[in-house]
Amino acid sequence: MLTVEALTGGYGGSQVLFGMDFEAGAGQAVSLIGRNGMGKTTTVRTLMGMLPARGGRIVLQGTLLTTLAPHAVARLGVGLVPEGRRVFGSLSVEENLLATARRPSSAKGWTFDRVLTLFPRLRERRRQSARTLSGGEQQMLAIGRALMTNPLLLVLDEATEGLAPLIRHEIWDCLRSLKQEGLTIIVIDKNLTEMASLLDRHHIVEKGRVVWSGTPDELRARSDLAHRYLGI
Amino acid sequence: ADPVKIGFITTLSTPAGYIGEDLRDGFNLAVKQGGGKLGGVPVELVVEDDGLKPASAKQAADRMVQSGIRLYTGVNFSNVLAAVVPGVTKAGYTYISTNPGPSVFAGEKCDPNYFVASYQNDAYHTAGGIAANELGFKRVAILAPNYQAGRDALAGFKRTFKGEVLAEVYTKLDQSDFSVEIARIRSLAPDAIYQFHPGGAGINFAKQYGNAGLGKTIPMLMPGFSMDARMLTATGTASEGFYTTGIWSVAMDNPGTRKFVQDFKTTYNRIPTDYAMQAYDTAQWIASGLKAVDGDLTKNAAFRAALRKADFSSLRGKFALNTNQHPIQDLYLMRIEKAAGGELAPKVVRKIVSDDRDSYAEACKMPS
Amino acid sequence: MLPMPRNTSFRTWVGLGGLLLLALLPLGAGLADTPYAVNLATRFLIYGIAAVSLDLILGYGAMVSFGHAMFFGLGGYVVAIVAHHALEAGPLLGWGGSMQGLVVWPIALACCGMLGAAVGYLALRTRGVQFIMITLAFAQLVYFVLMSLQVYGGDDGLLMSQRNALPGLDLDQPITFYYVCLALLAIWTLLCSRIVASRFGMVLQALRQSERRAINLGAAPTPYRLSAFVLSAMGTGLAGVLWANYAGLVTPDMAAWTKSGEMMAMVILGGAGTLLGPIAGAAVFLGLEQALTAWTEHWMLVMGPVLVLVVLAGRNGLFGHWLGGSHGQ
Amino acid sequence: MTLLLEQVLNGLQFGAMLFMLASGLTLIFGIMGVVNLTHGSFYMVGAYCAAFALGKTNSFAAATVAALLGAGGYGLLVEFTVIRHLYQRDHLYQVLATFGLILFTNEAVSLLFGRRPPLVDTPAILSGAVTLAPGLQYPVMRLAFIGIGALVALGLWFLVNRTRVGMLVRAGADDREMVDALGVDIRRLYTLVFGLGALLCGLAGVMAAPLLAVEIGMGERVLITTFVVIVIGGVGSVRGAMAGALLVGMVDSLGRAFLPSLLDRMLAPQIATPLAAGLASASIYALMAVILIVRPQGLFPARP
Amino acid sequence: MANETNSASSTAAPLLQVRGLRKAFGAVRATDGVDLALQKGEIHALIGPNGAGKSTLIAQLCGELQPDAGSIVLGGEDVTALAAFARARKGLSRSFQITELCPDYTVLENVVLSLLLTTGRAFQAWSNPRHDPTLTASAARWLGEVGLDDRAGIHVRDLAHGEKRQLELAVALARSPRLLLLDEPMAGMGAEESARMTALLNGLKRRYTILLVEHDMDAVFALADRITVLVYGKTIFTGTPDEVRSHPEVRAAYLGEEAC
Ligand SMILES: Nc1ncnc2c1ncn2[C@@H]1O[C@H](COP(=O)(O)OP(=O)(O)OP(=O)(O)O)[C@@H](O)[C@H]1O
Ligand SMILES: Nc1ncnc2c1ncn2[C@@H]1O[C@H](COP(=O)(O)OP(=O)(O)OP(=O)(O)O)[C@@H](O)[C@H]1O
Ligand SMILES: [Mg+2]
Ligand SMILES: [Mg+2]
Repeated sequence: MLTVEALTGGYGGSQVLFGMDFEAGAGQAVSLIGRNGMGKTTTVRTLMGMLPARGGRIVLQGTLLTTLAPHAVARLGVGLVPEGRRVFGSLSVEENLLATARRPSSAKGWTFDRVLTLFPRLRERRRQSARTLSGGEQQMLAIGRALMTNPLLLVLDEATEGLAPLIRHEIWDCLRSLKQEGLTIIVIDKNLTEMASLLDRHHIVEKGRVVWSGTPDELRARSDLAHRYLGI
Repeated sequence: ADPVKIGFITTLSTPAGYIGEDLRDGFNLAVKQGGGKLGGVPVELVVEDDGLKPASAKQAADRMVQSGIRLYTGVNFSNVLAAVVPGVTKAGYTYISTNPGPSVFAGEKCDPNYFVASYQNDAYHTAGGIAANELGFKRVAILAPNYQAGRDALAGFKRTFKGEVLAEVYTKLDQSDFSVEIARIRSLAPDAIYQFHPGGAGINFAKQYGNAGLGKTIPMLMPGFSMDARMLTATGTASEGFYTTGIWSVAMDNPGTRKFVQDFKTTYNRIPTDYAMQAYDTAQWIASGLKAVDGDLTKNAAFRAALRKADFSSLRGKFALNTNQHPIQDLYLMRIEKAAGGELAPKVVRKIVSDDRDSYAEACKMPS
Repeated sequence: MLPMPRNTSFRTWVGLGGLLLLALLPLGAGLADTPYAVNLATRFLIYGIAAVSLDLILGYGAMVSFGHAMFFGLGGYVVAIVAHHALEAGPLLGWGGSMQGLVVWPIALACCGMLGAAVGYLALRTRGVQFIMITLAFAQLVYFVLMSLQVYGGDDGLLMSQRNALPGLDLDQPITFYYVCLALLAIWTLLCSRIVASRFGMVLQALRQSERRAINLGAAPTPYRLSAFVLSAMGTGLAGVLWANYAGLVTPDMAAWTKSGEMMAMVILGGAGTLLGPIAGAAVFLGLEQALTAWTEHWMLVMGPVLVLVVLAGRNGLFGHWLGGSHGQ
Repeated sequence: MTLLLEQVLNGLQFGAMLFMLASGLTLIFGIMGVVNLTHGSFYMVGAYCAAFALGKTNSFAAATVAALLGAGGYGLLVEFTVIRHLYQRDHLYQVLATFGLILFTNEAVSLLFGRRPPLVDTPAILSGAVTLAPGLQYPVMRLAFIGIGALVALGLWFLVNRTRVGMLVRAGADDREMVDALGVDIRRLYTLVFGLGALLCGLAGVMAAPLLAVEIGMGERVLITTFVVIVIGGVGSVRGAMAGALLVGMVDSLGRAFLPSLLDRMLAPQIATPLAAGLASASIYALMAVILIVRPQGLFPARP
Repeated sequence: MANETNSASSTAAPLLQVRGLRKAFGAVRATDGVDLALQKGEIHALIGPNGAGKSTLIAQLCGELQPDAGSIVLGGEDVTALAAFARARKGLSRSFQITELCPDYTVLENVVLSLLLTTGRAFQAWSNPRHDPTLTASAARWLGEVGLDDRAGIHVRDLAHGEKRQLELAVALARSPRLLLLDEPMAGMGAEESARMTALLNGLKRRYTILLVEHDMDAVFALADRITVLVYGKTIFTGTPDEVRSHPEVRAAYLGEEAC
């Protein structure tokens, strides 16, 4: 589905990515984990075309993404839940969901109603402007907004930040069932244990490279890795 | 010898730029007809745009004074003139006004080095009052923008007008819509109105007045520069029948004017305005002075003496100089009518003032 | 390991270098036999003072005042009116007027300070675009007042036929006047740069970057912003005072919105939030205008695109990047 | 009484004209976040194009098309070459760049069309007056102005608040990059909306041309007033622009109409006349100052 | 000035006493009669589902929002009507759930700013606080505490999200506040940093009085002396971590399976 090869990139004068390599097969869920400031978000931004790639390749279902503008990447079926929520503050909850929505390809796709059923809280707040939502509500909205584009590949950058435990569980459950429906998922998150049942593969990112990858079980078995790269 | 340099500071940018353009072109036409010479002396025009900003004009003048230019003209607005003239005359150099003649410099602050080729600012308005009397208007409404020239205009009109002023209306300086004032005029139903609005505002007023149908029922009287040739083309038929006062008109029947209008049209492809005529006259006047000193402006006293004689043939006919070095001339009442070719032009109705001289000259103690 | 604001010493050197250059300018003009250059440079200096003042609030406080010309106008009018009474019109409210700079100038600055305090107090209730517009509104009010001051010439303005006197100096000498302006500019810039780097300045800039954070750290926004605004008003008023002396003429268009726009253009052109940049910006703007008007009457056809290009090319004006300004994104 | 009614209509008409300019500007300025001083220039370009086409074809319909195409096209060009690089920048830079564009446009127009203000006559169908009430005749042209203003208001309100384009534009003002990352070509969208704003200016230009002088600088003359309208109404909301335009139109017109006689009755004429004139000049600025002091965000801000 | 609480009274009366606090946004009752008491030196956690009103409560405590009803008493003084900056001067400090920092300042400058605003000499327009050794040394020390010492000279706008979260905490802590309000300080931090901050806050226990809003239950249970649970603007329970863990209503409304 998605292949990232030897990707380099960064901001202005400073290089952040030094050859990222990973892939996510169709219907798989993979993670990028690592300490703060190691380049996870930078990878996502480069993937989305929000930052130029300086070298390497990103291929989605045979299409080269590295030269595309963000909206073109998104239209190929990549849905993004960005770090820090970034909901549209002056739009209402409803407008946030509808503004960038795209029609589902199948009958089972995401609709306005289905998102509101997933997050009943949002239904209560339908007409409220997104700026005044609570932190967690904004996070739900950001996830819902990405789902409404009916993506093939969902990228979640710290999507559970600020969510109450109960909701977090619901989201993991939901992602599991999405995966079953064939969605490909990339997660960046710190809750290793909660993610474990969803993921096929972890990728540990250190200083702009993937330094280790393996299944959640393998990671659990290697406590030295967690200690060395994740500080646990 | 090097050509005599003439500092020509005028407004070329801003909407009023067309006035500066006509001043410059009118002056240049005279130079061109003289083959690059005025009075047989080669001249070079140093033109600079003041952007209608007094401070910029003063800058330009100071710079030219320091670079040794001794003769100046071109300014088209009173407030700009007020900024330029003192610096020039203080240096002992000559300024000849192509257009404004503010009262300060006509009275107490008159100066031997300052001449006016056009008119004293009040002339058109006092003539307006007289014209209103002669046309038999008893009750009039008068309008002008709320700034110095506007207030002076209405004061000038009231000085000679004998009837009743129903309303004295001051419009906003940058106003472009006059529907409110026009409605008020309609409800007052005066015999006539006298209004003075320069440039775009004048066009707007005339257009809207005409379109509101008042042009036919309530005659409008205004100073000539409030409806110059260019404003006339932009106003179109709405202006038919308006009365103006002035010192000259393209339709004036004298050989100088016929030739001037013809030459101007062929050279610049448009009809000259009064401004162009004034600048042309200024050039002829300067020519007479330059000839007398043979282009040597360091002979200041001789140059001044020659200018005082005003020994040139003005397009408007009579032209003499008062003690304050402002013109003594005739003023006419005109009416805007379709000429033979179908185009609109002010046609002289009659002469209303002979040998008009301004009232400030008495206050002027001209040192010689 | 103290991270100092980058370029501090570099900026000091640029400042000193510029000062030296300006100090030598009359000499050079004398040698090159272009005495007019001194006059022109005096103009740069005067607008430089205004630009620095505007930068103080615009670059460091994010208070985009679109009405600063009102202080420029007021400062000028105060000295011109006092001179008018002293020289021609007889006493004003029982005071005979004065031509002493040391008397009149502080009065003018005080007037500007008071106007600044009043306008600032009201305008600072708003932010952003509203602030831009409300300062503009007040400037327009001042403009209309000046226009309607019939006793002082209305829209024709008021001539100031003689310059103010300073003890021991003959301001009628262009070169003396030039050095007075230069000294005032240097002192004012130094003062402003101290203020900007001070505790006060640090809080002021914090209020610009994150008002919410600064308030929750205990900073009351209005006192900081208002003080800066008043200071800036006085600085601009000083420029107006000098301008009246320089030009010998004050006109209402000193307070017109286009003048405010030009001042803003100078600041941005030179680099907002750098203090030195705006001085250079003033020189570039005026110099360009001067050169282009002398070259062609269609000078705006060139000037316009130049301004656009400066914005498109540089992130922070012509010199902002180079001087390491704090403003701009 | 009819005089009062007529003056109210005049206020309404002035308001309609202001609204046409303000609505486009509020889109660009309030919603897209660009302080666009060039807005007045689009209006001027529209008026000049109308005058030019009218001179060539003598058809007001052609003039209208020319004005819309000219202003809209110039708007697109300006967006494409300059404005598109400024969305992310501070307001300051937008002010400077668009200030430069004003200088350029004015000079370019005067070079292209000459300094002579061209003539635009009222088209035959819109000339003349209708009797609205006994004794109250009102020019058709001005009534048309009011009508079209109302139509534009409705259309825009619908576009901004009820369509997806409106949502996306508002979303873009919050976070451009995110709109893009969610699959919408925000650049193209913004270009089009900017063009729409310019198009409205062209409409105002062609409507105003028969009433006003078509001249260099006609844009700046209304620009400041337009900004005043927007700020009074609350930046970014069409409803606000509407309210602001009507308020400013009314205050300005009624102030000019009735202040002089009102003051005349209370004061000596030599004081009353200049005072009334002065007050009328400053009235809209005073209005703005008062409104901003009481409601710093304006009457109907888009984002409270 | 910040820590001059009268020790005799503080043992008896709580440092912060909130009574009957109400705040509604239209029909939404975000804070619906909240009572809360914080003893000096305790870490008091506030948990609850998303949108329960935690941030709204903090906003009212720090003075950004004016409550509709109720009172807030800090150290015996009623501060309900005080503006936010005035409360900050009385020793209140907060961190933001959504980072609020000065992006054009360096990391160190952000902390210096926080410190200099506690000195009461902030309105001084001559000396440069960046050259003040006491300020910079103290700021550098706090950066060390949160693990940002090697980032001191970086402009905040160039920091990664997690690093900003660390700085957010440093800025709040550096002021040695009388009362510290932390709104989800661990959100956005990695596991290592979370653990590190937990340790740091643990070290500050007894010296600082902290109201902690956090969804990271590991941190909450490790740190809190007492926990208050807020649901739909109402406090449903206050107790020790163990009591909360086993409270059925809390588990249903908030924790889900977490507590097992
Ligand atoms: N806008 C920016 N400009 C310059 N440098 C940046 C910018 N954003 C991030 N960086 C730097 O890039 C590096 C990687 O940042 P990135 O945001 O990718 O980290 P991350 O792995 O997502 O961390 P976190 O878990 O904190 O979100 C960091 O060192 C950071 O300082
Ligand atoms: N200005 C406002 N207008 C309308 N509703 C608001 C406003 N501010 C907050 N709310 C609502 O009040 C409720 C409480 O919000 P608050 O931010 O306090 O929640 P929270 O407990 O901090 O949640 P989280 O854990 O998700 O951050 C939310 O439902 C929110 O949508
Ligand atoms: Mg990240
Ligand atoms: Mg919260």
